[in-house]
Amino acid sequence: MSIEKNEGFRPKIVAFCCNWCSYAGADLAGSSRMTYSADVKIIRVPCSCRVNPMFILRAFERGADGVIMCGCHPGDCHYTSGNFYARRRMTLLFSMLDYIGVENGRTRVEWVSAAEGAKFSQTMHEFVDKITSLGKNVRLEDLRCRN
Amino acid sequence: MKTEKNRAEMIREISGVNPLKCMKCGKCSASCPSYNEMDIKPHQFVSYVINEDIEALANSTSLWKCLSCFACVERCPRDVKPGKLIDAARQIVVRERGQDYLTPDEIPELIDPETPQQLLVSAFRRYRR
Amino acid sequence: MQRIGVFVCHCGTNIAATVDVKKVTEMALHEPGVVHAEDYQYMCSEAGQELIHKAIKEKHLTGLVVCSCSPRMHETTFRNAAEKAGLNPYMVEIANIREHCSWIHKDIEEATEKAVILMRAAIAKVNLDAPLKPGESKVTKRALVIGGGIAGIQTALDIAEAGYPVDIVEKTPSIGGRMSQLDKTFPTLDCSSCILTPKMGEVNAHPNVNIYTYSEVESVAGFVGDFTVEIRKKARSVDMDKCTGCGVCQEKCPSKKTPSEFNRGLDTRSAIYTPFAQAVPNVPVIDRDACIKFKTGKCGVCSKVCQAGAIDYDQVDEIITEKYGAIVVATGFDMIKLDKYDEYAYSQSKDVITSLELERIMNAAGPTGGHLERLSDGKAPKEMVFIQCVGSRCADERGKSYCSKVCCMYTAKHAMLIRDKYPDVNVTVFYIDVRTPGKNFDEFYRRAVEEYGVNYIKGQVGKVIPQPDGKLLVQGADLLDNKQILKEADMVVLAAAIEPNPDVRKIATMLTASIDTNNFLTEAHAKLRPVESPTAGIFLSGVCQGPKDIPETVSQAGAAAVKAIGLLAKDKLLTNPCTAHSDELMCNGCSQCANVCPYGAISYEDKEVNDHGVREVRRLAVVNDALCQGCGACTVTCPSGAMDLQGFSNRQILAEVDAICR
Amino acid sequence: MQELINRAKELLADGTVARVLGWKAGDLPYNPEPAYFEKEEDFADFVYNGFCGANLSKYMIEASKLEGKTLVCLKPCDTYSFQELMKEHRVDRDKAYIIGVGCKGKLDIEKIKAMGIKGIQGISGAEIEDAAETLTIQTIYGEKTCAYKDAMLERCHVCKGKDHMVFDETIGESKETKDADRFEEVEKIEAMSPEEKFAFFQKELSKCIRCNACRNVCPACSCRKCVFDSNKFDSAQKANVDSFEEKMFHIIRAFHVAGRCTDCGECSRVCPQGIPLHLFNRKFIKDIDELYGEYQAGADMEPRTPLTDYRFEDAEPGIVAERG
Repeated sequence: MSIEKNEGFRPKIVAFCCNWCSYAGADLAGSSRMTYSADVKIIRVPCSCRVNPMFILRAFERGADGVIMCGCHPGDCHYTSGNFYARRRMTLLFSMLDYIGVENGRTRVEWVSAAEGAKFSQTMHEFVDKITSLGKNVRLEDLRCRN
Repeated sequence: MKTEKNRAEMIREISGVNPLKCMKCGKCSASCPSYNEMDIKPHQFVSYVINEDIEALANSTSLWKCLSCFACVERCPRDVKPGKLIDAARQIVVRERGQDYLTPDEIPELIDPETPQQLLVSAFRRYRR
Repeated sequence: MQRIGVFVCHCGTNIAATVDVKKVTEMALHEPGVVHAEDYQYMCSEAGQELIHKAIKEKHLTGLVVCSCSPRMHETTFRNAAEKAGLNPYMVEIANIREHCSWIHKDIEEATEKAVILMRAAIAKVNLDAPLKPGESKVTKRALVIGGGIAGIQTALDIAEAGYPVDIVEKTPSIGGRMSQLDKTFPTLDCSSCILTPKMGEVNAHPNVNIYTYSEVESVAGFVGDFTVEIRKKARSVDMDKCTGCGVCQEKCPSKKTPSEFNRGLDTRSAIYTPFAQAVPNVPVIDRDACIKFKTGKCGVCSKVCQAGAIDYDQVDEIITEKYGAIVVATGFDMIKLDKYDEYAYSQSKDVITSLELERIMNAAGPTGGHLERLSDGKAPKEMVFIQCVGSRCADERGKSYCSKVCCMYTAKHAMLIRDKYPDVNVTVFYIDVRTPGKNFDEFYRRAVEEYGVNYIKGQVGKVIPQPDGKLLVQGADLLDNKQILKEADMVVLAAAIEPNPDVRKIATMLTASIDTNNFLTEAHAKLRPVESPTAGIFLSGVCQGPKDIPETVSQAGAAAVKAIGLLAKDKLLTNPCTAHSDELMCNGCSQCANVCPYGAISYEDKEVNDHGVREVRRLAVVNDALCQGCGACTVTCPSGAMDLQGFSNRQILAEVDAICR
Repeated sequence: MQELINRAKELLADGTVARVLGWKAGDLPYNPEPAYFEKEEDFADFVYNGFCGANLSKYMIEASKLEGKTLVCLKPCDTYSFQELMKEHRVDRDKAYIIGVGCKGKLDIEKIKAMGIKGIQGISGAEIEDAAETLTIQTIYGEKTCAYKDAMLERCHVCKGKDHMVFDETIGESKETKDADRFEEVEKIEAMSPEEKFAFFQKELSKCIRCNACRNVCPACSCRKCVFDSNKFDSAQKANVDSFEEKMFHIIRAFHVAGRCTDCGECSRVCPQGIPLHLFNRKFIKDIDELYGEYQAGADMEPRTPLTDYRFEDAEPGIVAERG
């Protein structure tokens, strides 16, 4: 599927950002006026390790087209080790989603520090482009949740 | 004939360089072995592209005096690579003349004793891909 | 059911220019639980807070949503406002419609739509909010300063003066840091050691200050107010109490070939050494890698000549464990390695030096006794070239992206000192820009040009070519005259970029303080909280936070001290009430949560429960609120979902997801 | 079997144990079921044969709360589950007297039926003492035979070994029956295109009736209250539709036991719809082995499992996309 083909398609994208690094990185992107698509909606969590795989599946169930999780760089977690656990959990979850046939670009993890506003904006650009090219999420949506 | 805007855009595209990154330090001009032969100096290439004055660049002696030794590319602290810009300008001029290709057989008749050998090698590097 | 009030801030035009605030306000009233919605110019102002107060009272609100800037900015403001009106502060949620919306989007319709969705998510969350009450934790009234340079010394002195005990941990054998290596300082040309040495003495003598030199921080545990730090006191091999600092051992030491760190490797030192004459403490250390006794077992000269009997070859590293309420990082900087800048011939010629090496050469205690000479042949130079921005302001991986800030000024200083002392030496400075913001700074630079005749050329140097006769051919460009310059020089001085101390990454990891891509420690807010790390209880002093000169470093050191004092002055701290909590009826007691808890906050106890009529004793997880920092690692590990995080509960986050995907 | 019965009676008689947890004959020749035996006469219908696939370790969670010790018969693979439950403090080792029973591979009646053998009245050769290579099956259509190996449960073809991880004593010989690659099926699916993978799981999971048998039998799925029954996730009691709901349930089910699942295969054995549920668990096991080093849940008492542990240099989640 090409990007052109999906013109006019506006994906629903949920971004989980840890409070200490990535959320602050997103704030920095904002105060530096680094634009990215309005399709991205951020949910603040204390740490990437707070992100339960169920949250991600739930987003898909409710019709999200892409879910991205951002946390502090490995080794820089505010809580020392939270993102290490998150990394293993997400790796296994993504692998499982791939295994059951979900396009593996629909999920992503990116480490964004509080100083990386530019990286946050860049990452969101890339992710939105990727999801736009993948098109609507049909494999994971619970039809009853569509309105 | 393309507009100057188009040509400037093409230069950016071919070279892969964002001229706005230039901080005007002049290290390119300081590094250039052909500096004295040039009417437009390496550090000025950037502003010509930014100002979309490609015609001047196309008519400059610099266009053909650049050896493509890429010393400026190596040393540029801002990743602006004036050598790549002039190389791209050269390519645009060559393309506009319909000379996208050069075969080794054509060399002898075109050769000018003044032409540095390095330029030939460099030209092949770029045009014979 | 909650009674929620929604307040939409215009933030002047910051929000209102891109988000249709009236529409957002109107949409709020369609959301479940919302009984009040209004918009206002500046919600964070007194008048804005008054609106909140009034609405809480009049409409009996049980929850608030403020659509405004980032919660990292004003969450506390609005929580306090709610509390004043009698509402639990944790019943307030912020929809970030500025940083995450109006500032990054241009299309009004799009931005408004997003703002509405962000607001809905916040309303969904407030609907599930529960009042929370913070706990209390104690404050250990002692501070730790990591790094004993001018920043660390100043911070320690200021904290000590306020009456709190301070420990300084310094990696090298002496405090003093980079400033002790400098010859003169700008913009008044004081002798560096003349102003630093008294401070070193003062801090050493202060009854509230305890200095651990030749020591490193080994581990950090705990949290604001209650850090537990292990300090490794490396074996000095010299008894600090017995040593009189007479220096005979250093004179007699037969191993004298080790490059001197203090003199930047321009000369050598003995294996037993104090880095410099004014070292504090004036007690040498034995460099065991260089010492013949340690390498071969034979020697022991220092032990024989020491009349105080202070030499102790059997000393071992010692681990000291101490508790602190606040930690100040003052780890400073070093110069970047120049191995990637081959074009400047730094590794090819001894006469191409860095500015810090020039400082040592100019210093009376330096390798040349303060006499300006070429290191290759000892001849006095006639032509000197300074090259600016070597590795600073680089977009590639060879250098650093930032401006090192101090180079323009110290180069002007060097140029001036040389012209003053050796008027026959011509000095040329190749610069890109001369940056001199600061009190009396530009005047200082102008004096170099106008009074001392220093030749400033705008243009970077392309190449330095060592000549067979020992001269250095400098190929540069003069961009203003539009000509290329070939200049013969006797010495070339490179203003190499400065970078944070390489150890800072390790330290930041231990402190869980965040660090930027350049390894500078991140401040809690770039403008408003510049000396605090986002991690509570960690403060930043000096260049570890960003390039700065001595006056700036000293002011920041003082500021960091004040922040630390402000913390130490408190008897108790309120703890974050957003902690994990286990549901007794659902807990399996399986111990998985304790495995992932970074704070050891989870323990297990056997407890009788009444599970719908079934009374039994079960093994249950219990969270210690004082230790829990609220990361939530346990909540995801718990398979049954018994463990949940207050303020960020599973249902709340799911409600936000649902609101966004609706 | 007789030796086992005798020893069990002996331990009951001398008061070492208060009850015996084993299997009793069912109403058909191939469906013995877990049962408690407390008196000598109960042992009349005690059986232990090739059809005793049920893993009794999970029953020990409740048995640990009872007065006195419980004698439990555990096959080698069951002891991994028991040890994992010990690690999680879900069973009380002091309340268990473990007899490690021998195992020569357990049988899958569905496989026998799939061979076209119907109307089964009796099966011989499934007795644990026999080293029978062949099963003889009396049916209303006469006597049929099939190779023991061909009737074995899938999990026995990838047997973890004949050693008991934890026991008080052992009775009977065990045989290693491994003759297949544990991850072969997983690899086959991994090699499919996303469309094929999706179609495969869509087909399998659309059969799910959410009877929760897989969950109830699983020794690792031992929560007092499952998240899917909890109001804390708003995920309780969802109706069955042909959509994402089932995938979510099975992904989360497998995720919650990832790093704790011993690959005992009970989920697939009990699924009334014949969904190969172990393929989810095994995918996680394969990933864990490949990314974080080989790991067998229940093989030791180390408290940390792969998901409650980490290393600085762990792979990034992007590896999933990279390896394609």
